[in-house]
Amino acid sequence: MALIEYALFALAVICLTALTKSHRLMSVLSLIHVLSCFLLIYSVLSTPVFPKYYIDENFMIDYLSVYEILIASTVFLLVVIYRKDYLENLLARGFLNKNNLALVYAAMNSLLLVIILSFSSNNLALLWIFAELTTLFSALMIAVMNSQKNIDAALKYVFISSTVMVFTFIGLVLLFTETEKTLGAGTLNWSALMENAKNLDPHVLITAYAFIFLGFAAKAGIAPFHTALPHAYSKAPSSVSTVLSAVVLNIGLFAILRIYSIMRETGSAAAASNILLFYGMLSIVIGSLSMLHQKNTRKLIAFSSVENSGLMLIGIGISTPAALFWVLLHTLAYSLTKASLFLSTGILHNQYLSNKVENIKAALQVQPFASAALIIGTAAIIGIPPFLPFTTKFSILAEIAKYSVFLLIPVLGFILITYAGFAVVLTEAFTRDSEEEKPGDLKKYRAPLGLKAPIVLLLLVILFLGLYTPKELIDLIWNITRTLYR
Amino acid sequence: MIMFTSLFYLGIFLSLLGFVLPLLRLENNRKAHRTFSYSLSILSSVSFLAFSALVFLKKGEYLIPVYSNAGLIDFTFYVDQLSAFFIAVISVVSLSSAVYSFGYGEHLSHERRKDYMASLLNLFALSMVLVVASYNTLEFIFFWELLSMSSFLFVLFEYGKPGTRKAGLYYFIMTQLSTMFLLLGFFGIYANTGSFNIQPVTSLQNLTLIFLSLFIGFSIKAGVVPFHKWLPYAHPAAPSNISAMMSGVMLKVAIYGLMRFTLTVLPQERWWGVLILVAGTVSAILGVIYALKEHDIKRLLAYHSIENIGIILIGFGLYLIYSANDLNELAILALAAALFHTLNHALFKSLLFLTAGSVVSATGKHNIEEYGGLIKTMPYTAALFLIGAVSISGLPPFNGFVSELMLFQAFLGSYLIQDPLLKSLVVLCLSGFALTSALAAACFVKAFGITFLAVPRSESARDAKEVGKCMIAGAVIPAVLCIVLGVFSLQIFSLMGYRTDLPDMLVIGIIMSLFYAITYLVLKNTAANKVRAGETWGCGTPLSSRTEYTASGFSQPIVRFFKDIYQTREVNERRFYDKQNTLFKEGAGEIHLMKFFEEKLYDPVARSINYLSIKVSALENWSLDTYVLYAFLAVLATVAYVGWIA
Amino acid sequence: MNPAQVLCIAINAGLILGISPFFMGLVKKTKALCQGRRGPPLMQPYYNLAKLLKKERVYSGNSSVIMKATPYINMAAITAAALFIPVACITTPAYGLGNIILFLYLLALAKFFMALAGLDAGSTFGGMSSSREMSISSIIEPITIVVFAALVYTLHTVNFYDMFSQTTIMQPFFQPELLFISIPLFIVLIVETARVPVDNPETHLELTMVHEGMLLEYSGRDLAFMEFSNSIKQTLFMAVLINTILPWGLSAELTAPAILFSAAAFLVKGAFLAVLMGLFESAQAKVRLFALPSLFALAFFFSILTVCLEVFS
Amino acid sequence: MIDAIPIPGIIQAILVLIMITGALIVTRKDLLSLLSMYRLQSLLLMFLALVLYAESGNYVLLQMAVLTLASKVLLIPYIIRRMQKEINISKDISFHYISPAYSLFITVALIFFSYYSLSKTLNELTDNKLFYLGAVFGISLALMGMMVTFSRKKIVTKTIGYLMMENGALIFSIFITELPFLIEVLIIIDLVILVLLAAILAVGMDSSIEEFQAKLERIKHPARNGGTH
Repeated sequence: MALIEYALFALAVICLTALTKSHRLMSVLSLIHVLSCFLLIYSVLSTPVFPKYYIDENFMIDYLSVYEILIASTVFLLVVIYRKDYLENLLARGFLNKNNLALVYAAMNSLLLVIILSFSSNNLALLWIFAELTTLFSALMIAVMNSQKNIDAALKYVFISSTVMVFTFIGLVLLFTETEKTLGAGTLNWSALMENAKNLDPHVLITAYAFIFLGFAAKAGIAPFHTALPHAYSKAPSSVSTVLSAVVLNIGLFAILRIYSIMRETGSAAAASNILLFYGMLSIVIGSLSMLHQKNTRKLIAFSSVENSGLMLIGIGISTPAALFWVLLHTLAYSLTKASLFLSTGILHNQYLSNKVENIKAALQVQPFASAALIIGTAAIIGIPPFLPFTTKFSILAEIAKYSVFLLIPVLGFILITYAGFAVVLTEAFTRDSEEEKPGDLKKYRAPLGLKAPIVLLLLVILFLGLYTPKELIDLIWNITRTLYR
Repeated sequence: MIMFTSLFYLGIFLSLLGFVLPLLRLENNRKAHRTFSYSLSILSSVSFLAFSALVFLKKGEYLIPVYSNAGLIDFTFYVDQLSAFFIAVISVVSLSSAVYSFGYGEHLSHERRKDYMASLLNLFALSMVLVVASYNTLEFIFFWELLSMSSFLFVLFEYGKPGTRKAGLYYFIMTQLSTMFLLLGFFGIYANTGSFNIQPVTSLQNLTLIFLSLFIGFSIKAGVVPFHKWLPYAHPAAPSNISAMMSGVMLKVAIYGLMRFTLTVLPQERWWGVLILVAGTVSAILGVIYALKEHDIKRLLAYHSIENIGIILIGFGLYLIYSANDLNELAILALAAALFHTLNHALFKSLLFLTAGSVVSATGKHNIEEYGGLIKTMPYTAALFLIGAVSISGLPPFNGFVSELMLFQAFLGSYLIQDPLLKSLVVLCLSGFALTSALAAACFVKAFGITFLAVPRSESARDAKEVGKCMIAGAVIPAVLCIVLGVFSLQIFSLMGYRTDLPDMLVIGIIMSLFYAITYLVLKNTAANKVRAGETWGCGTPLSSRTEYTASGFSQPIVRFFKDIYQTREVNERRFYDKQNTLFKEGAGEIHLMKFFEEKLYDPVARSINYLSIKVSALENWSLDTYVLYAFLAVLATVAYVGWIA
Repeated sequence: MNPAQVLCIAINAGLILGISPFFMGLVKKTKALCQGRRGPPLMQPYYNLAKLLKKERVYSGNSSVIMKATPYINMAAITAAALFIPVACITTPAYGLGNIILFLYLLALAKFFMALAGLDAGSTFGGMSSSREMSISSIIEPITIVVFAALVYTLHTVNFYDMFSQTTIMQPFFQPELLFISIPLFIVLIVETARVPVDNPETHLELTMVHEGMLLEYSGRDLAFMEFSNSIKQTLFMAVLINTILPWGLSAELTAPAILFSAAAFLVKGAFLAVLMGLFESAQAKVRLFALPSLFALAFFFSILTVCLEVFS
Repeated sequence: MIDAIPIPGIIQAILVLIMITGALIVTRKDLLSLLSMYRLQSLLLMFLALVLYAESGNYVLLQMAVLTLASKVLLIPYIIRRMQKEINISKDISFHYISPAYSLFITVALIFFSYYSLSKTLNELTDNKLFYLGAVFGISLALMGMMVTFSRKKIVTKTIGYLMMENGALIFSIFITELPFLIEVLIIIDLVILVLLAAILAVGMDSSIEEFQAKLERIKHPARNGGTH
């Protein structure tokens, strides 16, 4: 199945979802949609010609796209499994209006569609537009709950990323003008830009790059554009936060990677990576320091992902193929782990109706599964072996050391602070004197299998990948590395 | 050769099995499962022990590939004499701890907790062995982190108890701090060589940085002053069988790391020995001085671990100094002393923790002021504790003495050093070391005397019952080894091929027992063999447990002597009737013992990070306008940067 | 070890064991004369021991096996230590006999158990004395070690026998290091034998007693052992001091006249030192317990000075 | 045929006018006049496109002019007007961080800032002075729009600020005629969806009583800011 057929199919699914009233049918349709994404990857990979172009080379699926789509589809698949029972619970408690259910599903499917389209855009302007659209659909999904705070969070989300993304457009225009001047015909196609990167003027390119970077940095949750994320993640339903943090953030990094790989070919590579290193460091500093006084589990995870985006940015900025390899593998590891964390907090939220630490009582007795999953997930995310993030984080840090040992020192210091942040919050949440706080009057929420299974699956996957990374995956990532860093 | 490695594989397999089994909860008879899991732990310890003994005796170096994954993770293990020695130390202690746990583990409060205890014990022991056998730094950190994590869970094991959370946090942050320093050091090496393998490196950039970060990293984990603060929190919080392992061997893993990297990996520099010697002396002295003030039995033992780690570092520092000065014989003596003390400390400290655990579980109290007279109700435990106390105080003919003797000999050989300044430094450290060992004896007179002798000081001490057979058996293993390693030290050394002119403890032991026997036997049959039971002389007043000498009374003279080290802080609170503070209403004055390092080093650092964190958290103020302003400023900054460089 | 060596060591030990109570009595007599009393006969310590051996023992109901075993352990350890110091004849023993560290730690072993015994009966006096004993001994320990290190630095050996065979050949009066060492060594002697100004062996007053307090609960044969071992310990330290500065007379050959001569020489030197100790004690006042560190600091200063003398010359 | 008309002069004039509308948007408090200013700005933009079409004869510019007229002059202002009615407030009085007078000074500073920061790049890129001017003004306008977004309270004003940023970016793209038309259309679709979304959300937020309540709650629990769905 090619991209166009997929897009048409997805549109059909969205329409059907909007029409139907049965929750079960909506869920099944979403499932089919997600499965069709896997089919797309399969069909793309089944023919040896690579990369594949669509519609005048405006769209392209190369190894990087395949990889990112794979991560996105996996997360979506688990979220779809998780979502039905989760939404049932929200409906039952009146947090969600029955009439809005179709909207939720339609928005979710549209989000998946635009995500896949943005990953398969070759034209940077298209990438920009689709990224912008993901913002809008995400905001819609945050806002759909019956609470004013959600609307507030959604508005923040929209305004912060959209305003900054206007500058991306300016950067794109500059880039287009430059190609028009040097190559005769203007183009924004990444593949063409990669071909001709050496001929373009580095001064213009670095300006264009800076503008483009700013917008996508906002998408990737880089400080100081991260500010909307903690609010959005803590207010949105778990299933939405999961998608936002595990998939939508990747679009930003994906785009930055694309642009940076062009810059790497030119004379302004050093300046380009300085920008990455600066913002990466800033994100690590702000993300880690914000975690230390966090009282809200989801915001904690949000700031951790800010810190982590910073680390990945530094990994890209040091500009070696090995570092890129590890950053890419880390993207996978981190997305899956973060997804498991958000899904676990969802169960806890169903129990305590809050994400705040102070409201979590006797969790180890009342919700042993969710608590254990959250603890294990946290261990994984901070890089405790034998989970996959351990290996990737270790290796990224090693590559940073190769670049400069003195850059490594502050990075390690602030990573330690994130550890402390997690430890403070989790011990606070789970080891409060359980003898005193008897679960007693707390009505126990029984999480259905649909909520538990995805979490278990995710944890098992990162555990498995941590110990055994299939050769195919490694080859895939090396292929990406070769296409990006020539 | 084949048999060797298969023993190693077998050990790993058994431990993993023991780790997984209790977690699965396959059937209802969980107790049988746990027993099985502990037995697996014992078996794996035995196989590791056999393996390391064989390696040690054959003096070989073995590369053991276990598992590797497409170049990401490479579990190839490397065992030479140094690592074999440490594996043996770890295995002995895990063995006795596992035996002890048969009894101790069943005293825990929840079924699930008992399961976790059995399971994590296996993981904990295994990860220690594998850290020591690591061949590359990724592997090292992998198992190091597993070790940290499993011990962290153990520290939080009884999370309902007050203070446990603080202990856990302290522990977690300090271990991760140590990991960060290690990473810095490892990556510093990696940046030079491009390889993660733990192999000799000839020339390095940033050598000082790398060495210092490795030293600090390992020091934190080993509990060297001033990085020791987590130890007295974490060890008392953990269950006693785990404290025994944490104190007995987990700290040694860090010592192993330090030795491995300074001995075989990095090119040594002259000043390292001085640094390590001074650090060792300082932590030995301060460790024991703090221990004297401490009345929580497990915390007291924890402070003694700091002291003993200091002693090990003293030996290692002397080794480095002597080998830098080409005094090879002395250097070998110092290294042998350090290693032997490592083993000895592992034995007597685990013995002490295990018996202390028995006391705690029999009385339910941690404070030695609430014990007393236990020698009558718990005679076996008392005898075992006494053996540990005599060993740790370094009294002949037990093992602790032998290693201290070797260290003294090494110290006294310093007259061969040429550099007068270095020589006088060594003498100063010698006097510090002497002070340490004397204070340790004083401290254990207190610990044993107040705990086991005289009259019970509380109801719970009066009602204490001797613990079960397994708990005694677990402690008997290290106790026997303490005696054997002491008395037969010279024979064991020569068996291992190390010839030295140390005093023969076997002869000394025989002479002493001969004298003991002679005096006893000669007088046994004389006329004046009458014995009468009386009362303790109390100047006519009736004596009770209230009139006994207390632990704080016991240590008071020493506390007075060293009052400058235990700094005190006075807190005066005054309340007045009026706002002008003229009419005094009431007031309170307190004198606190200052936790020097906590208040002068840890707290300021924590406070400044906290301050920063509060400032940064304040940036998030829930206002969209502010957020857009940040973005606006960032855009301006970026544009300005681009304009500047273009 | 050949029989000659064994014999030599046995002679030394026998001499020390036999003569120790006499020195004890001599010190007491000197002090009494200084105070204008007649004092007990010189042989009184022997009479005491003989008397005590015949008496019955009383044990407190609070006490335990530690109390009963300590006298024997004490005797065993200190008698073993007596094998380490040559007083009459010098040989080259094997098995590390004569090792200075081992010597010190055998004494420490005795002290450890004595302190435990002090705590055993649950008496306040015993506890207080144990506490003081351990405190004082721990702060004197660095001084002792540095003094011994100074000996090692000067004589380049860690064995008493080797050391003193060197000092007999050297002319210690022309060796300023050894003279310097003798001052802190004397202080160590005073401290280790529990004498004024550190302790007062005469009184059983709560305020002053250190060593005696631990023996309060002992009676009969046990007390005899404790007293006896204490006097041996005193003789041992005296022998170290004597052999350091006045080693003349120590014989290196194992013939009866030579041994007899050197034993007599030791007796004279020991008696002289004992009188000196008595005079010193009489001239001093008991120092407060908490004023001791400054006294010890002085001793430490001296001992470090001797090391510096060696190191920088 | 239209040689007589001094095209560069006209373009310059239009650009200056656009900047003036921008300055007015920054300072005005009356929501209705803010909207009219925006409408005027979009209209000027349309004229700019038309003039450029007249100069180059590129049909894409004509299409863009039509598109701008349809979306930015008619549709979007209509939506915002509806939203204003729904919310029923007519003035956005308070300013955050920057007062109107200062904001004008800052605007001037921003223009100079953009000029100096981008001068080298733009010199490399083109010799055309008009493009140069357009680029500087475009970026300044975008920055001004962002200033509006963070200095004004009401979502309506913020939305207009955002739209002004978009216009700034558009000034840029108008000078580059060959940007594929498809992309232009998608951008407009994107913009419309955004405005719609903002409108719907703003109805939920800006209704003055609701905001008051939210404020009250924030005063009551300053520490708390998470929680409910």
